[in-house]
Amino acid sequence: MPVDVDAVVLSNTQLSHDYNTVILAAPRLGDQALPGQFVMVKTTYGDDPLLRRPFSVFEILRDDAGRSTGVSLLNKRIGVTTRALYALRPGDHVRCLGPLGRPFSVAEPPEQAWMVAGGVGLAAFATLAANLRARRVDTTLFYGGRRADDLFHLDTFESLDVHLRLATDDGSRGDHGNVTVPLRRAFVSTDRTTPVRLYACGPTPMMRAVTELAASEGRATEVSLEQVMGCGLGGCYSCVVPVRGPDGTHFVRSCLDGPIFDGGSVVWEQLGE
Amino acid sequence: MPVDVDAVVLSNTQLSHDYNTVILAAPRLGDQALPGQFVMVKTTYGDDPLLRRPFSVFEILRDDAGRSTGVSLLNKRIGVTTRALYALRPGDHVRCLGPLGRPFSVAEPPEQAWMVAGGVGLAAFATLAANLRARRVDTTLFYGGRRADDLFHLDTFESLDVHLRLATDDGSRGDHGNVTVPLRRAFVSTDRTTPVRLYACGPTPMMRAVTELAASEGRATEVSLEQVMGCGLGGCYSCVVPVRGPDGTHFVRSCLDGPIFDGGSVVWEQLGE
Amino acid sequence: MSVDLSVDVGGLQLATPFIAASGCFGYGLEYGDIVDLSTLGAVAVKGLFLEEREGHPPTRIVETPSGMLNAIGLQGIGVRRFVADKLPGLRDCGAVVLVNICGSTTEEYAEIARILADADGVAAIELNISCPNISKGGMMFGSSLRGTHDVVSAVRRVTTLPLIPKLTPNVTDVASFAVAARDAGADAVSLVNTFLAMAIDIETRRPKLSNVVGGLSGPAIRPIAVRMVHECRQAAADLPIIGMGGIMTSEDAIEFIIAGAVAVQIGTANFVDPFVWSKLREGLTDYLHRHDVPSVSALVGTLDTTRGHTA
Amino acid sequence: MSVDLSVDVGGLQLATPFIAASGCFGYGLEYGDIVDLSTLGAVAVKGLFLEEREGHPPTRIVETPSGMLNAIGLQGIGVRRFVADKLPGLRDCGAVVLVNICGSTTEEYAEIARILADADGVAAIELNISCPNISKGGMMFGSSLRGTHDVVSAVRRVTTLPLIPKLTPNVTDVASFAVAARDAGADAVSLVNTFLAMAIDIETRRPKLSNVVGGLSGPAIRPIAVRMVHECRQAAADLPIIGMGGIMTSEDAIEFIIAGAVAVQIGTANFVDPFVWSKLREGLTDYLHRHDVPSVSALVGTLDTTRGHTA
Ligand SMILES: Cc1cc2nc3c(=O)[nH]c(=O)nc-3n(C[C@H](O)[C@H](O)[C@H](O)COP(=O)(O)OP(=O)(O)OC[C@H]3O[C@@H](n4cnc5c(N)ncnc54)[C@H](O)[C@@H]3O)c2cc1C
Ligand SMILES: Cc1cc2nc3c(=O)[nH]c(=O)nc-3n(C[C@H](O)[C@H](O)[C@H](O)COP(=O)(O)OP(=O)(O)OC[C@H]3O[C@@H](n4cnc5c(N)ncnc54)[C@H](O)[C@@H]3O)c2cc1C
Ligand SMILES: Cc1cc2nc3c(=O)[nH]c(=O)nc-3n(C[C@H](O)[C@H](O)[C@H](O)COP(=O)(O)O)c2cc1C
Ligand SMILES: Cc1cc2nc3c(=O)[nH]c(=O)nc-3n(C[C@H](O)[C@H](O)[C@H](O)COP(=O)(O)O)c2cc1C
Ligand code: FES
Ligand code: FES
Repeated sequence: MPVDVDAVVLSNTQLSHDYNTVILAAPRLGDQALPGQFVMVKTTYGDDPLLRRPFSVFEILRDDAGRSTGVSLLNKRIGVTTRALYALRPGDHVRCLGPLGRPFSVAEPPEQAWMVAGGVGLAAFATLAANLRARRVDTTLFYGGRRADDLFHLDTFESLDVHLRLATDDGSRGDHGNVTVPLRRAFVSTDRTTPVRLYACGPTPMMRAVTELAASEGRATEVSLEQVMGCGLGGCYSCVVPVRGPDGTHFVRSCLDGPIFDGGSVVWEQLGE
Repeated sequence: MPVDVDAVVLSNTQLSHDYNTVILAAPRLGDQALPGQFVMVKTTYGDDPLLRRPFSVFEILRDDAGRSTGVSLLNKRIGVTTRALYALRPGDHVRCLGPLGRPFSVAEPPEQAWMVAGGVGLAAFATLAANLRARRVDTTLFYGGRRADDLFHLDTFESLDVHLRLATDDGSRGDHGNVTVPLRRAFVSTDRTTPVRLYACGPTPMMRAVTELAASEGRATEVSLEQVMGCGLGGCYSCVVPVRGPDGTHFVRSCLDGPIFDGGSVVWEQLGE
Repeated sequence: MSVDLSVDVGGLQLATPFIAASGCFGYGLEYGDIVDLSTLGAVAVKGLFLEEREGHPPTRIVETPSGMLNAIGLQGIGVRRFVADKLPGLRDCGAVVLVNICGSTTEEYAEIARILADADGVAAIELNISCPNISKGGMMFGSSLRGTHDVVSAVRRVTTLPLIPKLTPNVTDVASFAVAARDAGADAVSLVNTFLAMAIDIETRRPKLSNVVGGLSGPAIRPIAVRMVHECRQAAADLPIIGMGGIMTSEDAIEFIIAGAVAVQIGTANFVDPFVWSKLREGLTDYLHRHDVPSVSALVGTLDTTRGHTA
Repeated sequence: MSVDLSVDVGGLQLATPFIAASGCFGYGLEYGDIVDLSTLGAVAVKGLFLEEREGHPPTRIVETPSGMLNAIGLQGIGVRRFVADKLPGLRDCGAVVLVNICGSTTEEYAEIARILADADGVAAIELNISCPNISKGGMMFGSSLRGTHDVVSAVRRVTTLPLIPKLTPNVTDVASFAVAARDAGADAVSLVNTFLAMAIDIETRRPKLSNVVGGLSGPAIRPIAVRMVHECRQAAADLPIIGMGGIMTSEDAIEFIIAGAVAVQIGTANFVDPFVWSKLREGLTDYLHRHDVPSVSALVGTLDTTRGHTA
């Protein structure tokens, strides 16, 4: 059951001029959040900005006894709320409603897990990686960014025993190009009969490319779609995506039936620019 | 010429559960501000709350060389912006437009100065006291509050050689009752021929009472009126007060022709509740 | 003193004056997890046409200062699937259900009303003659006095359920529409629906909404909505009014009640704070106590307009 | 590339499209200290009646979410004292002056216009037929097509100055009023004036404004105002439009220009940031450069409505 917590900021690490990670004291959120779920965030108390914004639960933080103490958010500054999140200081408050949405399905051994992240899409994967590790799933993160110094939290994923396959637009770290470069190579070197579960989160064109690449290998991809969301609870019908079903294509609410979708069922051509 | 500065908060002292004093780095404001003038303050960058709010320049702060480094505001928490001012932390920013308005006239010896303050009306007087002291004017502050612990900055005024005459609603410090009690006594013990300049700032009924008491002693009072202000610059005509002139009573803008008025010319009955 | 929150809206009995606004609360069941629907005055479900509709492609909403535009385009499951799939669940939750209906023609409105008249668990019909986001129907009817009269009378003929036309604010004189609705047989009116508005992406020079225009809701519109409720109250004191537009807190709701609304709807606020309902009830109860008002009904329309504030 | 900010508003040449909105900039001279008035496109001075007026008692304004209500009641010095006491100073500052006028009768409008026709330094007349805050005149004319036609024709007969009726948004179909104004001889129209609105003090149950109702301005109304500019542009592409309503930044101004406004007015923003003028010019210049648009005129009405955003 979603809760609305007025979470205190414990720390805020500015990773670059536009990325930061903020740690929130919110045990009840951390208790419930499943991989791929999100929270609806409000940083101010006035009516402008009015609406909350959706953010993946990045990490679930735990004390030594393993009890949840809170969550972290990985944030990229692009507008009014993400700017406010970037500027947070310890002691500030952030209202978080969640956890919301349909989670990722979590692979089980012997299946491998391949997580494909572009930019801030990384935010969907730390909780997933922790879950996969608990199940001893062999996990690889394919992660693309603009430059070497735009790849964050590699240590977080390494400490979760995740194999890293990196790519940067300028070639300053990992492969030169986008994240499909190492992914393509991985497909080449992996037998089609090896069970692999694919997850993708990042810019829409990247998720589409991953889905199509995987499909050409006969594999499905779970994608995490980022639509504009008014409520996060199924109330407003703002967040719809066109999804192919048995009786044709329908607009489906991504806050309720997503944000995680089978990439193969998404009608990418109609998803917008 | 008024300036609009994006002032950094140097410190914020919460004096009680609703009063605080915030020190702002704003040398250009301090350079220009005259006693009784005000600034229009905005604490947020969004459109809600939309308008600025007027605040007296409390103190002008100076470095050892006597150069202005900034100003302080004495704030009482009553609504959205005063709440934000109360919660400020060092490093926060506050936009301040000013100095604005017609200042107090400053007494010259041998004239004495009597400043009459109720509650947050004290905010109008620290700058005035500093100016009076520079001119070696014998100055008394009559200051009323709810309780003893609602009387602030007494040391500030003492260090400016101001005589204090206090009153509290519950009698816990100074006279029991409102500030007109010690004021009335001062009139009794002061010869009518002794030159005294009176200033009042506080709740409207108190300023009216002071004006009428002084008038009954044949003395004028300069009052600092607190109207709701949209712009502070004479643009909107929201801040008017009814003032008696040679050609009858007119609505006069208190941001431009005030906030300091001759109490005797104000049509108190029409000033509202 | 215990205070009475219940209200009578043209024959419809509600336990509290707080109603979830249509289109802002799904079919109600989406919120069943976090809100006990039986504690709401009522739930106005998402606007229904006769048939299923896909609605407009995204982008469907855009935020504006203290408000938002929407052009959902009335995506919905149609009245028959609603009756079959949603109504039973709502009944089980103990929800008082206002069904918000929309048609492209007068006949379609009447047809939907006929279907609902036979259904079990419908407390009242809210006639959406004010949706700004569809090319046929909706506001087309609600911005003409004749259109309003025709739709209301047509539906009136086929149902005995309380009938509540929902008025558009996009008119010169909203009170004349309240009067027209009353004269055509409405039991109450609800207002306001959203204000027709638009936002442009200056980088692409294209509208931000796929539908070009949309409806403005949220706190931004509240002062206009309060004025319109006040006008309708003055023009038709006998006609119960359900007020709405930017209500976020119990104070806002009380403002509408004082202006003349016997009940209020909460739309956009659900998006900001889905837990708003208990706060509304507590705030109103507390206000009635503090002001020694025994009931919500006693507060309705108590605005003293003999003079405004002078201060 | 150097970009051209100048615009032609129905024969009125302005160096920039940015005009101070009436009632939000005093008589202009109040701002002389902090703004070089000659760098503004124009200054629309506070609305003038024939005679002096005291206006309404305070409280005259109240803040609302992302907006404000005002009911100043057109306090003013009357047109004759304006011509004698203010116009010379404005001329000396190099200000382009739009005189905003208001009357209780058609004859009063015409009489004021006649006085202004003889004055030196009036660039144009803005006909305020949309003030919501006065009991006679103002919006009374502007919310009837006949009233609009009559006032505009009456003033047209007595002056050759550019004539710019200012339209009210409190009507069902604002474009029909633009067309009526044009047909009666207007050189341009300006829109929007404020939205009739109210706010209630729930503790006293009295209106917060002494005048009971007031006009809503500021960012809250922007999306509605943009829609109305767009509608007028579509209905009368040949009629120059001065757009306004909640413009705070150059981005907002550009939105109105793309929607169809050849110039824009800045009202409430002056209260929040009186230094906004240079930021507006810089922002617009920068935008034109970035988008390779040679002039403001080339940007006017370039909205692509063939489809909105789908994303
Ligand atoms: C399920 C989900 C999970 C998300 N998780 C994260 C996360 O973990 N970290 C993170 O940084 N971001 C995440 N996002 C994206 C995040 O919600 C947006 O960046 C945020 O809403 C922008 O808010 P703003 O107020 O800063 O921008 P605004 O000021 O509202 O908008 C600035 C500009 O960005 C555009 N914009 C707004 N929202 C989006 C969007 N969703 N996609 C593309 N453009 C947009 C606007 O149209 C506008 O042009 C997630 C989104 C979804 C749907
Ligand atoms: C020239 C001048 C100098 C001032 N100097 C100071 C100062 O030094 N320190 C200080 O603390 N305050 C001062 N004030 C008062 C201060 O401006 C108000 O307290 C402030 O505007 C309230 O803003 P808010 O956003 O907190 O309240 P809001 O949320 O806007 O309002 C809360 C409630 O207070 C009422 N209210 C708002 N403004 C006033 C007002 N001016 N008088 C009475 N009631 C009001 C509102 O109607 C509302 O009911 C001064 C006012 C003026 C005109
Ligand atoms: C996303 C959204 C969808 C809406 N859908 C409907 C609808 O289907 N039928 C209807 O009558 N009103 C609809 N409305 C209007 C609301 O019911 C309400 O009249 C309006 O939003 C004003 O109230 P608010 O400011 O509290 O949201 C919708 C509003 C929003 C924001
Ligand atoms: C305090 C105030 C006074 C106003 N007075 C006038 C007036 O005298 N004449 C007029 O035509 N419009 C008047 N207006 C309306 C503005 O000129 C403008 O049309 C409206 O405020 C919308 O623009 P904005 O949102 O930029 O303020 C006034 C507006 C305000 C806020
Ligand atoms: S965000 Fe409201 S329905 Fe999905
Ligand atoms: S506050 Fe605007 S004129 Fe005084």
